Amino acid sequence: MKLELVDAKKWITLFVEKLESNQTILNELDTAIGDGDHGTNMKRGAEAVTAALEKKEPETLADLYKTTAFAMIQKVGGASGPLYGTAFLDMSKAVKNDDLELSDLIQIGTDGLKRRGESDTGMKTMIDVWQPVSDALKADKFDQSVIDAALENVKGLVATKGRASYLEEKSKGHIDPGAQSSAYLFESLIEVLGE
Amino acid sequence: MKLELVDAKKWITLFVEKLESNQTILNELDTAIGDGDHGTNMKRGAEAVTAALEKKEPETLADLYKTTAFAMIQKVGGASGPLYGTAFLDMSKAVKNDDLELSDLIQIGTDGLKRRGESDTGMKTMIDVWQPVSDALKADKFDQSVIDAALENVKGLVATKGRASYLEEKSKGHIDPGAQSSAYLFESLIEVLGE
Amino acid sequence: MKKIINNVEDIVPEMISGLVRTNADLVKQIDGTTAVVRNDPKFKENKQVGIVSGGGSGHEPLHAGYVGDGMLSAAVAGEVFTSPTPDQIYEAITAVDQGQGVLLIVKNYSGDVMNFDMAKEMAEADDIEIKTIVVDDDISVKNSEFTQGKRGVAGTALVEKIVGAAARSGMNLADLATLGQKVIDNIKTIGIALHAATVPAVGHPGFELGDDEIEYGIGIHNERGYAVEKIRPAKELANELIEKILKEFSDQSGDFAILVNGMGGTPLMEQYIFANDVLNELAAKKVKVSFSKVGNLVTSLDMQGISLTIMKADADWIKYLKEPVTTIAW
Amino acid sequence: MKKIINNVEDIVPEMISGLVRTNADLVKQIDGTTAVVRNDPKFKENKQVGIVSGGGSGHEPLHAGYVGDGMLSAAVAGEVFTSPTPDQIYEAITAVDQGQGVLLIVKNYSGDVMNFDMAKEMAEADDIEIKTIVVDDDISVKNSEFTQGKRGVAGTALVEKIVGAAARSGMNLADLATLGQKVIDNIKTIGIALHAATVPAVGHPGFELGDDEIEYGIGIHNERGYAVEKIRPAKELANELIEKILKEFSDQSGDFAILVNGMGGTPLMEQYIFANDVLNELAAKKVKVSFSKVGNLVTSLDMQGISLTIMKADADWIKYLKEPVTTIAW
Ligand SMILES: Nc1ncnc2c1ncn2[C@@H]1O[C@H](COP(=O)(O)OP(=O)(O)O)[C@@H](O)[C@H]1O
Ligand SMILES: Nc1ncnc2c1ncn2[C@@H]1O[C@H](COP(=O)(O)OP(=O)(O)O)[C@@H](O)[C@H]1O
Ligand SMILES: [Mg+2]
Ligand SMILES: [Mg+2]
Ligand SMILES: [Mg+2]
Ligand SMILES: [Mg+2]
Repeated sequence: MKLELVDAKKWITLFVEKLESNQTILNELDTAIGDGDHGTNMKRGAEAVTAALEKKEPETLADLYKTTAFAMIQKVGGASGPLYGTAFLDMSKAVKNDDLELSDLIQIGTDGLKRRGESDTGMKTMIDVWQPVSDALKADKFDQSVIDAALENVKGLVATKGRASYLEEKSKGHIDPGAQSSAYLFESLIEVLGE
Repeated sequence: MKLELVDAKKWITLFVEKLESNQTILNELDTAIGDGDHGTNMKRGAEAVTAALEKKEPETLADLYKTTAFAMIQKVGGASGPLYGTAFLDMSKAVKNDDLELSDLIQIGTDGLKRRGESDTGMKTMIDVWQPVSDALKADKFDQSVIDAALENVKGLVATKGRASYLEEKSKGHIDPGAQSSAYLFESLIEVLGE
Repeated sequence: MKKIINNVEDIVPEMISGLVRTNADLVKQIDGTTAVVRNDPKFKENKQVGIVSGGGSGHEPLHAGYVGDGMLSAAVAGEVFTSPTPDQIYEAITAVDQGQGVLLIVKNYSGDVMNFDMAKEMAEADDIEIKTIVVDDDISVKNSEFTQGKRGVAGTALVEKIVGAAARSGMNLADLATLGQKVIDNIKTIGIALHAATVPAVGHPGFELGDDEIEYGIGIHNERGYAVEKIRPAKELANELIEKILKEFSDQSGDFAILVNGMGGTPLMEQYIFANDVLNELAAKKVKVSFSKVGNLVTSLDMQGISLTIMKADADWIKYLKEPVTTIAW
Repeated sequence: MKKIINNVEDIVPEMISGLVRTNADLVKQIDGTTAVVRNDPKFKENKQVGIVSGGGSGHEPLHAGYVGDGMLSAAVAGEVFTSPTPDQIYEAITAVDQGQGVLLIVKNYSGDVMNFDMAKEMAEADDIEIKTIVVDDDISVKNSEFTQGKRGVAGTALVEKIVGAAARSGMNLADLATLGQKVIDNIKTIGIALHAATVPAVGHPGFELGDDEIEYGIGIHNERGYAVEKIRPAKELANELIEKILKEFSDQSGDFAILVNGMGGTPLMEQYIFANDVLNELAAKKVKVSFSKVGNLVTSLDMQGISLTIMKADADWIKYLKEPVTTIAW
């Protein structure tokens, strides 16, 4: 399965909409186990992505992901800026290869996260959503239940990367804010694929 | 009427006792129209007076008042320290004259307050208790009702000296903290005279 | 009340002890007092008129934080919000007199005025020449012959800086007193509080404000102000205070200095935002700002709030304000 | 939430604007960024290795308050509690490079580390030599290969002072990085909060504490600590923190430096009282304190609380700490 440009645009648009409308939830999740700003950070990124896409309509998938990446890198800051930025930048480079499957694309984004964050699954980060989604896409079993299960799993983990890791055991029982924003990303993808 | 040394000692002892047990009330009065420390200031003075009197038993009335004055001047600070200090210092000097009536003594203390504070009756200060007490003593009509009336009068005044004057009209309706501590002084006197 | 203290009665001596022990190259404590005096080598080398200030504690870094070459010679700390006693002030005076007399900088409160007055009388008995200037920069209080008059607030720091620099330059006592009075006449301050201070001995805030209320015209001892209103954007607060203050100056040409002062519990972030708005509005009004300073200079314990001080300044005063100084906190 | 601000989104640019406009002789803003760079004449005259730090805002005066001769060359301010972006850090690097390379001082947070890393990659593409040191002085967090590791907190100010002074003295980039790392390895900090900070975009305190409770081991971004307990006298708090910190040093002989740091909403009065208790306890334990500093150096918005930093120091480091410096806030 591959994503057409028009669908990919919808995907990103839905994502930034969800970020804007769920700022408070993301901040609250981050207040519990981080520093309370993940919603604000992603909202800033969302606005920057919207502005960049309006300024210049992307003509290729590579363009679209690169514009998204640059907006995130330059406007989000924090941990999530370079992470989302790196994932989309790597996806932008890879998507120039016409044969790239959607499942490969997401795996490449996931690998970008792992490289930038020096991290992996099981550390209670956004990677714990990206990797299961990538796996499900490969197995052609991607739906909402994958995301729900990933979030449920993240909730039970003890954080070992990012601010939440300072809380050690106490980080258990909370959804990681970056995992939640990534859930919005992939829920947007489901909406696009379901059409 | 004159006060014997033994009675004067009782007077001062009762006064410092009342100051110690009414610290909170005086602080609260001062919180309403001042800076909330009159009780703490007077408690510090009370402890200093007690310590000084224990250290060296005064042998004359002049000694007693001077010891009280010095303790107040050195330990109270704020506005009330120099005021009570000056009143007792002036009383200490004057009491060396054997003919001095109690009413004259209190008037001399009152005059000391007026000099040090550059103030007079009607300004919502401790003077509004001292002067009526002095007047009543002169007229041989000194009892609790004089103090009650003075406090009632003070309550209705607008402050024009001390911190309470910053509140202008809003200072009305509150008892001046210095007037209240002076009321304790003269209630102690009544207890001594009543015996 | 939650405070990092031990016994309430030990607050001031322990604070002064902490201050002098962590700044031993700058200041030392005068034995048996809670007064601090310069301890830098230049103090003995360059003789000058002594500059002594002081007052109740709770306004840190005022005054002890301003002791040093080019500012105060000594500072006397009273109990919290309570004027120091005459004997302590007298000790500070004698510790700094170098034969050229001593200037006392007093904030206009009954207690301070009376205690410094008694100390002055004591020092004069030792033939030390003394002059006193009384700072009364808070324009939220009406000045009238029939009241205590205006309070001394944040502008005190500017007075101490200017007079201190002038004293270092060799100015004599009479001229320093004249300069100080002229400076005081040209300083206007007004403050707002978002949350009152908690006096340790009292244990709760001096007054209560609603979740969206601020009090205009507060003093530095929890004295209430002239109005309680809903909080507004920093910009509007700045404009309101500026308008109130500028009314006090008949002439708005020439140099001005500003001080944006945090009350103790308000972070620098908000102070800089407010300062930015102040500079915008003064620029719009064509008022020339030749010196500006931002920070917790004259505080009120843990009060949340801010004050704005505007001074109409001679070129000399601006120079004195800008001169480097070696103190804990300027 | 009551704060003296305008729009939440404008907090950082307005704050930086207020800071540079009120300190124009010391610093200037880099166009199109919220980074500030030295603006004193010596900056151009005496060429040296550039020292750049930065991080989320809300810790003022860190870092912009430490830009000046003998400390930082530039500071980059991110959004509140949010790492600045690589493009802004890159601008700061290019603004201060004088051909001798640039040292980045980064606090150990995922975001800071990643964004400074991206900026380093960008600057290296311009052939600017870059080294990075990562401050991780907060011992309330366990250090392990499997976590983010310890956080960078108040000790950062000491690192910036020592490395800044060494850079001014002409030390080269490689030696500065080595020195900085050695300093970091010898700094230990632990903090307590009486009241959490309110992030403006969030609008309420990060966590709630009871009227008599304090939290041990908090970070500077409202990160909760390792224990909530009833508040105790300053003396006991000092002893508790000292004991925790001294355990980290195998050798308690030689020189030590201490920093008592206010978190933003705690008045100097309490900081000095606490410092006094710290000095008492260290004296009792025969630990030699050769440098001490007290104040709001590395804050957390309006958090009420305090942190204690203890550093085992070489004689050289003490000298670097004591050297005069021309910054807004050191
Ligand atoms: N090293 C890392 N690897 C992967 N993800 C990380 C890492 N560090 C942080 N994250 C993710 O970033 C999220 C926090 O983002 P955000 O709150 O915007 O940044 P900050 O932590 O700087 O405030 C976390 O919830 C987590 O998902
Ligand atoms: N100028 C004055 N003349 C007479 N009494 C005064 C004057 N100023 C203050 N007082 C008295 O002092 C009292 C306040 O004392 P206190 O609270 O101990 O000192 P402070 O005002 O310095 O905090 C007032 O209630 C008032 O009675
Ligand atoms: Mg966050
Ligand atoms: Mg009082
Ligand atoms: Mg008082
Ligand atoms: Mg953050």
